[in-house]
Order: sequence, then structure tokens, then C-alpha cells
Amino acid sequence: MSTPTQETTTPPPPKAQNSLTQGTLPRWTWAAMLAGSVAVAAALAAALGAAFGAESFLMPLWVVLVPVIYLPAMLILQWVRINKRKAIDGFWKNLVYLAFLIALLPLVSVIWSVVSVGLPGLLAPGFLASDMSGITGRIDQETMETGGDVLGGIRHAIIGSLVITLAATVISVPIGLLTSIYLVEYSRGSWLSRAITFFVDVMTGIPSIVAGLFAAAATAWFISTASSLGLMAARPYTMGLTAAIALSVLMIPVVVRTTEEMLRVVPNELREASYALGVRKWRTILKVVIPTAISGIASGVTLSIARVIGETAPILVTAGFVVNANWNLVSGWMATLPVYIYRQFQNPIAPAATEPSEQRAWAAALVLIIIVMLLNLAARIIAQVFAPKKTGR
Amino acid sequence: GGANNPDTGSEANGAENGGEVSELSGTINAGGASSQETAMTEWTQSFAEIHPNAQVNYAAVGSGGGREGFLSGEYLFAGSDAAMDDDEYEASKEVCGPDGAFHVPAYISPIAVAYNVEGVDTQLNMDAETIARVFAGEITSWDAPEIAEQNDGVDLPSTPITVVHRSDDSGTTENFTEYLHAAAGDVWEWEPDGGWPSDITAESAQQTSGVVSTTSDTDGAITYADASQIGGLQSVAVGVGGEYVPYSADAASNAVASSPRVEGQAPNNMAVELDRDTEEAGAYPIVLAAYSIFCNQYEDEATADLVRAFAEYIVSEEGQQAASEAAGNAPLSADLRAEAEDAISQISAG
Amino acid sequence: MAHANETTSPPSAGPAAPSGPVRKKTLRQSDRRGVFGDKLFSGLAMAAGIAILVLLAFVALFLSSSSGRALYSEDEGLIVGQFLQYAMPLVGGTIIASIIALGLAAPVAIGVALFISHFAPPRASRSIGYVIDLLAAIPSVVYGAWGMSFLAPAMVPVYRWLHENLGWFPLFAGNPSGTGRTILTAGIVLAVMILPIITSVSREIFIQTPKLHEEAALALGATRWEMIKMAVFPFARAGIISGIMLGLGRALGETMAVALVLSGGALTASLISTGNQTIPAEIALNFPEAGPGSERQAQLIAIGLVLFIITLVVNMIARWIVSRNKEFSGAN
Amino acid sequence: MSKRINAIDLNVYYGDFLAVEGVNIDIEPRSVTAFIGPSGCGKTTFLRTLNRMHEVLPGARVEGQLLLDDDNIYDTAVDPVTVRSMVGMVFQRPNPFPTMSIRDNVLAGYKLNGTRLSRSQSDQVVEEALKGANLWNEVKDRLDKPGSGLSGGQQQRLCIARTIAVKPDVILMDEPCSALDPISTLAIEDLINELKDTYTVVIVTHNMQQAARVSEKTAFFNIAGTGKPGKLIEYDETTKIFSNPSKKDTENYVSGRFG
Amino acid sequence: MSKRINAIDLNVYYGDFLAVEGVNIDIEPRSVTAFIGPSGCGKTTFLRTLNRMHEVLPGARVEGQLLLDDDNIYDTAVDPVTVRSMVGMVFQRPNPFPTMSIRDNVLAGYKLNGTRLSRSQSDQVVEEALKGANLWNEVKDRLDKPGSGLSGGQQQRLCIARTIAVKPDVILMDEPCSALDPISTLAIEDLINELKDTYTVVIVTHNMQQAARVSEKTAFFNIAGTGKPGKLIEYDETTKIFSNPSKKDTENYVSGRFG
Ligand SMILES: Nc1ncnc2c1ncn2[C@@H]1O[C@H](COP(=O)(O)OP(=O)(O)OP(=O)(O)O)[C@@H](O)[C@H]1O
Ligand SMILES: Nc1ncnc2c1ncn2[C@@H]1O[C@H](COP(=O)(O)OP(=O)(O)OP(=O)(O)O)[C@@H](O)[C@H]1O
Ligand SMILES: [Mg+2]
Ligand SMILES: [Mg+2]
Ligand SMILES: O=P([O-])([O-])[O-]
Repeated sequence: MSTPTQETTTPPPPKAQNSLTQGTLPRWTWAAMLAGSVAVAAALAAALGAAFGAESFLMPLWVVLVPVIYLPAMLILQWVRINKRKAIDGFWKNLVYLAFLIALLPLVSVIWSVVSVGLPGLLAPGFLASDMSGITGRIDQETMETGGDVLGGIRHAIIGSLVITLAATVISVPIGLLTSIYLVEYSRGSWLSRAITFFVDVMTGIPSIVAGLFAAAATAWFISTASSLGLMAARPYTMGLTAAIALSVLMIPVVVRTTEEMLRVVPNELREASYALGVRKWRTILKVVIPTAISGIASGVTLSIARVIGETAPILVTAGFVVNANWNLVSGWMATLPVYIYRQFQNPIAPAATEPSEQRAWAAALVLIIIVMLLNLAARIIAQVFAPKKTGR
Repeated sequence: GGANNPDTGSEANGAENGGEVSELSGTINAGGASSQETAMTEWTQSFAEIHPNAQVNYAAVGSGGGREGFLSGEYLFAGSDAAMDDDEYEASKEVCGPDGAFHVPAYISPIAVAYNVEGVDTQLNMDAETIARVFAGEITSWDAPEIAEQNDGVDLPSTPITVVHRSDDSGTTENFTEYLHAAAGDVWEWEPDGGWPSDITAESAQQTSGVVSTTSDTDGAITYADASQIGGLQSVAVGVGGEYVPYSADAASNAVASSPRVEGQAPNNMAVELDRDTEEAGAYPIVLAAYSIFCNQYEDEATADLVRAFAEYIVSEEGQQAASEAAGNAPLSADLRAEAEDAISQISAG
Repeated sequence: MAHANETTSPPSAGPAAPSGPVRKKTLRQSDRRGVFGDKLFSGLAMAAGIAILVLLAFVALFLSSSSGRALYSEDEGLIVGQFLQYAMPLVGGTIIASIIALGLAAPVAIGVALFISHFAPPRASRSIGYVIDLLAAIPSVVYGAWGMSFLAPAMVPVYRWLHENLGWFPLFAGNPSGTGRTILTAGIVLAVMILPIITSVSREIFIQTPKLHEEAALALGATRWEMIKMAVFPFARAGIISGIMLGLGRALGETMAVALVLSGGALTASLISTGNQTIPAEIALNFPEAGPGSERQAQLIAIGLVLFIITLVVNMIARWIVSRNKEFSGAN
Repeated sequence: MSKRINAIDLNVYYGDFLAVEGVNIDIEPRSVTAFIGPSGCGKTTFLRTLNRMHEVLPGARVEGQLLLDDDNIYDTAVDPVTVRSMVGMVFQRPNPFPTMSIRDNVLAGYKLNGTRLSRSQSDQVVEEALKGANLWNEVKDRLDKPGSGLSGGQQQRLCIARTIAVKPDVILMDEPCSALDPISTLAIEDLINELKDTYTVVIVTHNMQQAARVSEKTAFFNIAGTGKPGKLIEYDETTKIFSNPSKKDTENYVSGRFG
Repeated sequence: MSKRINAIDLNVYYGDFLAVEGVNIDIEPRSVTAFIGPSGCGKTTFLRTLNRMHEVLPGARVEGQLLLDDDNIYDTAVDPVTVRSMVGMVFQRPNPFPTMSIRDNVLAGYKLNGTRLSRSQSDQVVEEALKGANLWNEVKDRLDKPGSGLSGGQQQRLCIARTIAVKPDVILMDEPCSALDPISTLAIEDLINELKDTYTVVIVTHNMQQAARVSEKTAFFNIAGTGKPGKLIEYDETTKIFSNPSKKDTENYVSGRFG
């Protein structure tokens, strides 16, 4: 180190290490420590359980105690044997891994419960290809008594879910995407952009039931106004489109906020490079900015679809509930998977024989998850095709 | 429609069956109370079997939602646990012509006071006051003297009582609290309402299936629920005029038949003022009468015919029987059925 | 959306070397269609923004026009006090549930996002991200059913234990719920629901952190964590907050899961006993039976309006935090 | 098809900060002009006003006139896009498009504008431009690889290729060779020499030898101190600037006796 | 506290692509070494292996030994963080932290080790480092402004200041002056001259004059063709390399008769 010790104001030299291999721990340290933590946690859990009467959840207590012991133990060990920075780095690394494991817990639990209960129903013959017309309580009771296959299916609900969600996506994604483009590329902090940002924020918190009530009221108002002006015949407002509008209210803010963030971090130098080639702004946006941000946008869009495809409350008041398929968005009622699931859970077809309904509900939930999974996969593949070819430099 | 549907009707209620069984065709959209959803499913499906070209949809949006949709013309009829008030009746004249709408108590079901106490396999007896005290949180243990003295010879555990009530506003709650208020007014001072009194701290769950499953999962729990849906739970025999009466379909149906009608609405209106503090032996006073609300007058002949046919079907012996088999409710008594048929026959086109 | 159907003048006819793509003889001879494309696109973008404002204006109009009777009745005049008495406990319950959900979800979600972007082996990280996104694919009804029939019973002994050993602490005071369906359980379910939202947004931003800045930090001798603090977090700050706000919006507005899981009741500080209710659940549970045009209906819509205002305030604070040092933007 | 550039009393601002003040300069068509001057004096800033790239930054604006031949490019009737398609630019920091292959990067000026090229035409454009930028040999076998996987100097040459591919009238280069090795530098200088037969070329450079080698005229910018605006101090024949400048500051700077 | 660097049979890969092959080089402590060579020959790549920055890229790996004094920095027991805090680096493209002020940028590395600095101490560090990088006068009045608002050259000098502020043992510079004007370049060269009294300095440059001016030894890298690995052709006293190289390629390159 060069700086000779000077008067007191001299900044301390900025480093402590002199040797490269100073204070490394053997590679197996973490494994040993983990094993130790598991053992100590077991003992502690037993002791605690005895002392505080927590016998009924020894296992969970044990599981919780393992990181509680492991993390600080590693921290202290590294702090003492290596140095503080390394210790803190390791501590956060462990925390990050722990966060991941914690996130897996509910995932595994939910997926397991859905798959294990839902799979038999999904495999029941004709479950995907048939609807619920003709399925009555008496049939379910008979099924229970004779032990035959559960009848009835979710074709109509799959169709309804897909059609309504697609319509909502077609409404929301262009509006959301264009709005975020306006916010990031055009507005330059104008009052309008501030107003939009402000209200999009508010939209994120609209309860879905309110969105449904609003969409019903708005469509009813629109139809009655239009029919009193003679523009169209009076007709019921309960239809797929009304549900799609309700879902759009929920979807738009998610699309706007996610894509806005993704567009904002596109480096300005890419925009400039494009402008300098004499490329118009809108082409720059479409061909340079959006492709650069596409993977983020795609995950934002899938997120928003996942957000609304599972909605129950607003659908019932806007699209009604039927037992057979309807492809028509603007006429007639539609059923969707979440409503189907909810009704099967809450009001089993046969109150005295609920198993068939429960089986159908869980199987439908499984199907819904699979649908969103596939959508997600598709979005990722699309994003992959356009995404920046990453090489670090 | 598909591979495993038992009937041919399903989605293809189109031409191929036309004329063969019935000339009725069209779609009725309706909505309302969830209490009668099971019965409605039965009715709409069976009706579609008889009339392949006709379809009835029922959305269980709740009684209030049903009446709102009905009054706005969105629903051709509504299902409702509570009768329309006079304002709503007035409003119904806008969509239903000068006579407005009328109620038919097509779905009658006893409300059971159901419980789950480990070690008690027999039916417990409770009078109205005891029930009220339990639900008000004043009696907190199953071996309380008030319960013990009405149940000689039953070995009651000291399990604490967990009251489970509906978390959503519901007709069941309204009927139950009406009963408590009428039959045990000095204990139960709260006004009858669809929502549970907020100052009683108790467990709650959504919908009948929710309270039933919560009660089933909780030792010492007690709840009130549509009797047809209590599954394996035990139910209380309710004290009426010194005797203890278990719930039964006949008792429930009779309670409705003997109750006075609501005055001041359409002439063929069948809304009832249930008599909760009856002392009549053998009557079971905790009854839910869920109405179907129809217009006296529909816009055109086809609609009127279709609605009339459906209404006739649901009150018919066959329809009531079908619902009862599926939903476990109490079929209408013969008198009530006759009255209902008469009321329904007045549906006309304007 | 105006898409790129429109092409500027094709290269000069001959098969020989193409000339410049938008060859102009003079400056003023501007390419009309191009200018029109720009105008159209910016117009569309602005129109989309305005459409949102109009939509929101309608929602606000709908809410305020239908909630009038909650604040004013013909017999009693202004009944704001009465309404507030009704609304405040619900506001409290909503905020408690959201705080629990955010408190649990945000750190875990950011951790998971970091895990995916900076810790997991690069090959695995895509699929891990995909797996976590699956959490978002689960419909709220299923979360509700899961929370009600699986999580809640599992929490019962925990609550009892907490009460017995930490009962002196207000959060664990009160009678432990016999069903486990308390505000804490609801908060946990909400946390699971918003986790993928926060994760997904943060992850995408983390991935965008310029390599240049990450390398700058590493080259200074930063450990991975220090690099994250120095280059990743500052760059992603606005994005993280945005993700958290989206998650919070979901937590504030979630209806069905809470309605199914929570055994609601009066406002209480205790997390382990029955009680508390959130605004969306209150609306969903009571709206179906509320008579058309009744005061009850108005009251329910009015608390929807209150939720609006809560969301607004929270987001304004978040925006303020983000905008405090805007000139230090990551895009440069 | 080159153009004359004529700046009249040009002031350039970043928001309220006057970065460059009172520039009057007359740049001949078919010539190479070098901008030199100390760091931060506003060379980049002024260069960016020549194709209206300056106004892309929020708050940035320009006062005064800038004539391209006889039209003021800052006239309200003028579309900046037209200006930029006539005045191409190579940036100080190489910025290839990360979403595009090397080939597409070269063709960006066409593709982004929606111009359809036949396969043979585009092959020709790519080859010509890459050869012009002295990059062809290095990348001809991996034209479909992403442009961001190249070395720094390769990226810079890719950006040059991208700019010359669209054949603008004026080419602005902001330190195009700062990341290049001598061979590529020579190649670029040769290219500039070729270009000036048809185009007007303006180049910012910190390399005096380079300025002396390639340019006919040189403009020296200077700045009096931090926060002060940069100014055009002297503009003259390159030989004059380097051998016998009329201003003291210029002499100090080119002889390295400055600061 | 400078260190000796000794590479033994070093191969550097990007995934399966061998970018630099079989480098053997011995760099004296307290000296300045220049790396020269055509673009794409692997100078940056090799430089990045000297402080294990190379492995930051996915798929990138190194074979062979690299001794710092006597420790192999690629030993499994060695923590790359320790290596990097001993071997500082200035990148080819300036990369100040955009979210930090100028002041914080300079202090970024310093703060890492957790030493708490008093206000006056940190002022001193900032001033010293900025003066060393010849940037102090230009920015002293706006130390709290973001680092990204500086001109290209200013940004580069800021990065140099950031690196020297932490006083590493070895300083690697990847074309540190390519974006700088002659004055700043001179200042940096002076700085390098000062630094070599205490540190080991390695610098990549395309500027032969610069290499000749500042370095004691010069390493010439070359590449046989695209897709081939870069190799260290000749490593010797700078004067020897520029006056009388032993390899033909070297002579061609330094005399500009290459390619
Ligand atoms: N985006 C910006 N916002 C505000 N000021 C800026 C911006 N870009 C540059 N400046 C300032 O404008 C002045 C001129 O900068 P400019 O980049 O034109 O310098 P330069 O002559 O190109 O320097 P160099 O040779 O280092 O590239 C400098 O003081 C710089 O700090
Ligand atoms: N991230 C990367 N992935 C794959 N190949 C790379 C990557 N970075 C560089 N290369 C390749 O490695 C080789 C050496 O590149 P490097 O950047 O070391 O060259 P250089 O000598 O520094 O050139 P320059 O003087 O232009 O900066 C080149 O062929 C380059 O294309
Ligand atoms: Mg510059
Ligand atoms: Mg390099
Ligand atoms: O019939 P309810 O569901 O409202 O009780």
C-alpha cells in the first residue's frame, strides 16, 4: 500500500486483504453446516415443543428452525473465518435461495392439491368434450350410488373462458401497450401523461366485483341509449362482451404498468441510432424499442391474462351462467371456467352427493392452470424469437 | 353436447327435434338466489328435456341481484329468498304491466340447526331461547346446564361451542334471525336481517356449503343451514309448544301453507308472512320459503307462453318431486300447488 | 394498432444497387405518408391514453352516482358519520390484510426475482421463472379453496401456540380461531397470489440491468451482493416499486380468495382470532342480496369508492418516491 | 449529391444550460471537415445539431439558423426525419441493435423504414457497406450472428457500415476511430477520403494527426471554463490551423501546450 | 504494493470458441505494459482474464495458470472478489453508474470495504482521485449531479478516477484514452507514469505513440483470421518492439504496413 500514514484526516486505506487465498472455507462447509443445522433444529424443536406445548407441529417447527439456525451460523462462521463482506454476501445469497424455496412451498402445495384431486376428473371420459346440459342432481346421486364415471364436462366453460379472455386481451393489450408507449415515448411528462399515470394507478386497485358491476351498468346504459336513439334494438346486456369489458378494466392497468417499466429501460442510444438512420419515430418504436423490450412486455401481458382468466365475481353479473356452449360474444350467456368451478364448489349439483361436483371443480381448476401455462409458454416462445441476442459486453 | 351427456338435447336444441315433443321454443334468462340453484338446475335441465327447443338459464347472482335484473328487464323471472318490498313492487309495474309481478314460493326448505360435537351421536333438543343464547354467544360450552336440562341422559362433553354463521348476506340468515327474534325476542334483540349481527364474534363462512364444511371440520361447531345440505351433521330438534320437533318436509310445507299472505301487492301474489312463534304441535317453524317472481304480463305471446310453461312445470307435482329428489327440499303441499297453478295461469301477454 | 403495412418508397426500380431508402431531393419535400404514419401512431397512442381516462371517468361516475344514498338519506339528511362508522373498520381490515400480504410477499418476491436473474444457473433460470409464473396462473377461486380447506386448518395449532406463548402481544391476543380462517391466513393467501406479480416485474427489470454497470461494480471488487446493491437495485428501483404497487393493487382489490378464506367480523388487532373484513370481500359477500336501489347497495358501492381513494393515496406516495431523483435514470 | 452546411449564429441549449454559443460556420460540399477541441467543449453537441439529433433529448433546443444548401433545417416546415435521412451519423459509442444480426444491423436503415429489398439487392448492400467499413472479411462468415457479440472496434465499424449503407448526403462521425486499431483506422480514413468525392463529411476527432491526414478544413472549439458555453474559436484550412493558426488558443491546443 | 503477473499457457474461451490461445507472459511489478494488436485479436479478452472479469460472461472460461505474485488467481480456493479488489480495471466504454452522483461514483469502490469515511476524508478521496484523472476542475462544482450527464471523455475520466480511488495493486486499462482529447490524454499518461511507481499497470491501446510514450514493455497480439484464436506474437521492451521487432508480423503492424 502506498499511502504513508499521514495526519488524522487521511482516509483509511480501502482494503484489508493481502493474500489471495486468505480465509477460504472448504467447499463442503455449507453442507456440513446444513447438516448440523438440521440436527440442532431437530433437537431444538423437540425441546421447544416440550416446553411450550407445540407438539402438534413439530415438523413445521423443525423446518422453520433450520434456516433460522443455518443463516446466522454461516454468517458468523464466514465473518470470523473470512471477513465481513464475504459473510454478508453469503448471508444474502442464502436468503435469496431461501426466498426461492419459500416461494416453492405454496406452489407445490397448491399444484399438488389441484393435480391430485383434479386429475381423476380430468381423465373422466368426455370431460373436455362435453358440457353440462342434462346433468342434474339425480344423475350425480346415481353416479355416487353406482360408482360410475362422473358425467358432464367443461367444453362450454373452456370456450367461454377462451372467448371472453381473448376479447378482453384484444381490447386491453393494444390500449395498454399504446398507452405505455404514449407515456414513455411521447408525453415527456405532460399533464395528460401525469393524469393517465395517476388513473392507471387507481385502476390497479379496483375490486373485480366493482369492475363487473360497472361493466354491466355501462353496457346497459349504452344499449338503452343506443336503442332509444334508434341505433339498435334493445337487447340484454348480459353477454360475453360485457364480461370482456369488465375484465379489460382489470387488465389494462397491469399491461400499462408492466410495459411502461419495460419500455423505460430500453437504452436511449438505440432510439438515437434508429433516428439517426432517418427512421420515423413510430417505426423506431415498433421495430427497435418494442423488440428490445419484448420479453418483458410478453411476461406483462401473460401476467395480465393470468390475472383475469381466473376471475369469478365479475363474470356472473356480466355474462351469466349457462350449461352449454356459446361462441357468440354479443348474444347469449356464457360460462367460464372460474365461474364453473365456483358454482360447482358452492352449489353442488346434488347437495346430498357432492363428490361429483367437487371432482369436476378440481378438474376444471387443473384445466384452467394448464391453459394459462400454455399461454405463458407461447408468450415466452414469441418473446424468445424477438428478444435481444444477449452477449455481455 | 358430447360423449357422455345422458340426453340428446344438450346444445343441439335446434331443428331435428322440433315439433316432435313440443312447440315451445326460445330462451328464458333468469337469475337470483343461490338457495334454489340446485332445484333450478334440476328444473331447467328437465324442462329442456321436455321442450328440446326451449332453454332456461339461471344465474345465481343472489336475491338482490335477481330482483334488480328482473326489474330492469334483464331477467324474465327472478329467484329470491325475500319478497319484494312495496317500492320494488311499484317498480315491477314498469316491466310487468299494470298488475306488476307476483311471488310463488316454489322452493320451500326447512332450515336445520346443525352441529358437530364429538361424542354426541344423538339428536339434541333445544328450545328457542336456548338456541338464541347459543347463537348470541351466551352459552359457550356444550355441557352448559341450559342444554343439559333439556337432554336427559345424553353425555355432553365440555367442548366449547363454536358458532358458525353465513359471512355473506343471505336469505337463510334472514329467516333464521326472524325466527330467533320472533320466538326468543327477549334474548335475541337484534332486528332480523340478511347479515349476521356484527357485534357477535363468531366464525363465518361463505354460502351454505361453506358453513356446512366449516362446521363439519370443527369440533363443537354449530350452524344453521338449508336442511337438505347439512350432509352428515346432526340437527337439533326444536322446541315448539313444549315438544321437540325435528325438521321435516311436511312440517315445513305446512308452516308456509298456514301462514298469512303479504297484503297490498298483485292479487295473485303468494308471498307469505311466516308464522315463526307458532305453538302448533308438529310444526317446524324455521323455514325458508324461496320465491320465484314472475310478471303478470309479458311483452309477447311467445315469451308469456314459455314462462308460463316453465312456471307451471316447477310447481307441478313432477317438478316438485324432481327438485326434492335432487335438492332435498320440501315439495309443495297440494293446496299450495293448486294456489300456485291458479296464480301462474294468470300470466298473459300484453 | 397502426402497423407497418405502409412502406416508404421502394428502392429505385432497377435491379442494380439500391439507392438510399428515403432518397429526397430537397428538405421540404417531405414524405407525406411517413409524416401521416407518425401522426397516426402518436395520435393512436394518445387516444389510448385518453380512452383510459374516459373509462375511468365512467367508473368514477358510476361509483359516485350509485353511492349517493349511502351518504345522504331523505329522512336523515347527511349520514356521512354513519357511513364512516361502517366503512372505517373495513378500511382497517383491508389495510391489515394488504400489509400482511405485502410484508410477506415483497421480500420473498424480490428474492425470487434476484434468484432467477442473478443467482440461479443461467440455463435453469428460464424454467424457474416459468415455474414461479405458474403461481399467477392459479385462479383465485382455487386459492380460496386451498386457503380454506388446506392452509387454514394447518394454521390452527400455530395460532393456538402463538396465543398461549405470545398472548400478551396485541397481535396474538384474543381467542385463537378454531378454524384458522383469520386475517393472517387471508393475508398469507394474498401474499402467495401477489408474489408472482412482483417477481415477474422485478425479474424482467433485473435482467435488463446493463452488463456494463454490473461489470463496473464487479471490477471494483464488489461481491455479488454489493454489485446488486450498487448496480441492480438502483437501476431497478422504479420497476420494483411498480411491481409492488401492482401487487398491492391486487391485494387491495382481491375479492374471491378473501371472501372464501376469511371468517370475517368486526375490526380487531388480533391476527389469530376471527374478525376483520376487507372491502372487496364485503362487497362481494353482501352485494348479491342487497336490494335494487337500496341504501345497502349504495353503501356497498360507496366503500368501493373508498377503496379507490386508498389505492390512489398509496400509489401517489409510491410515485413520489420514484420521482424524487428522476435525473438519475437507468436508461442513460 | 453532397450538400453545403451553413450555421448562422447557432446557440445550443440543454434546458437552460447554453452548451454551445454563437457558431458561424460554412462547410463546403464534397469536403472533409474536422472538429477538434478539448473534452466537454461541445463538439458532440454541435455535431448533433447538424442532423437535428440534438432535439431528441428532452429539454434540448437550438437557436439560430442551420442551412443545408439553402434550406434552414430548423424551419418549422422541415421534417427532422427528412433531415436525418440526408445527414447520417456515427456515434461516439458504438451502438449496434442488440435484437438484430450483423446483416440486419447493416440493413437497418432499409428494414426499419420498411423498404423491401430483394435478396440479391440486400446482399449487395451488405457486402458493399461492410467492405467500405473494412469489416467484411472479419464477419462475412457470421452475418447471422448478433451484432453485439463483436469486439468494440468491430462494433464501431458495424455502425459505420450501417450509416454508409443508406447513402446519405452528409455523414457526421463522432470520433469514429477512437476504438479502432491503426489498420481499421487507416481503412476508415481511406473510406473518408473516398466518401468526400460524393458526400460532405464532418468528423470529430481527438487525434490531431488524423485531423491533419483526412480533413481539408478544421474547426477548433474551446470552452472558457466549466459551466461556460463552448465556442467556435477558429475555422480554417487544416494546414493553416496546424501550422499557423491565427488564435493563440488554437496554437496552444494543437501544439499540446494547453491547459 | 504492486504485483507481478505471470500467465502460463493461458487459453481463453467464450463457450466453445477459443478466443485467445496459449499466452505466456511475465509482467514485472512497478511497470507499464502495453497490449497492442489489431481489432478482435483478443486484447480485451485477455485483459479481462487478469482480474477474472472474463468469467462474469455466461459460458466464458479460462484454462491455464495466472499467477499474481505467486498465487494462481484461478485456483479454486481463490475468491474472484479478492482478485478484483487487487486488480482494478477501466473499461473500453465508459460506464459510470447512472443512478449515482459524480461524487458517489468516485466513492463507489471505496465504500465497498465498509470503512466509514468522515465527510472530510471522503472529500479528500474524491478530490485526489478526480485530480488524478484530470477531471477535478471540470466537475468540482457539480459533484452531486448524475455521472451520466457528462461528455464522453469526462465519463471515461470519471471511471478512471473511480478505479484509482480504491488504490488497487494492479490497474488494467482498456483503451483508456480512446475517448479523450490530447490534453486529457496527456494527463492520463502522466498519471500512468506516476502510478507505475507504486502499481503494476497494463494498458490496451491502439495508439502506437501512446504505447511508445508510456510503456516499458509491449505485447503484440495477432489473429490469423476470423474464427481463429488470438495469440501473443511478441513481448519485449517497448523500444525493441517499435525499433527492431524480432517477428515479421510485429514489424508490419507497428510500421502500419499490415493487413
Ligand atoms: N444530456 C446532457 N445534458 C446536459 N448537459 C450535457 C448533456 N450532454 C452533454 N452535456 C454538457 O454539454 C457540454 C458539451 O458536451 P459535449 O458532449 O458536446 O462535449 P464534447 O466536446 O463532445 O466532449 P468529448 O470530447 O469529451 O466527447 C459538456 O459540459 C457536457 O457536460
Ligand atoms: N461476449 C463474447 N462472446 C463471444 N465472442 C466474443 C465476445 N466478446 C468478444 N468476442 C470475440 O472474441 C474475439 C476477441 O475479442 P476482443 O474484444 O478481445 O478483441 P479486442 O482485441 O479487444 O478488439 P478491439 O481492439 O476491437 O477492442 C473477437 O473475435 C470477438 O468477436
Ligand atoms: Mg463528444
Ligand atoms: Mg477491445
Ligand atoms: O339462499 P341464501 O344462499 O341466500 O341463503
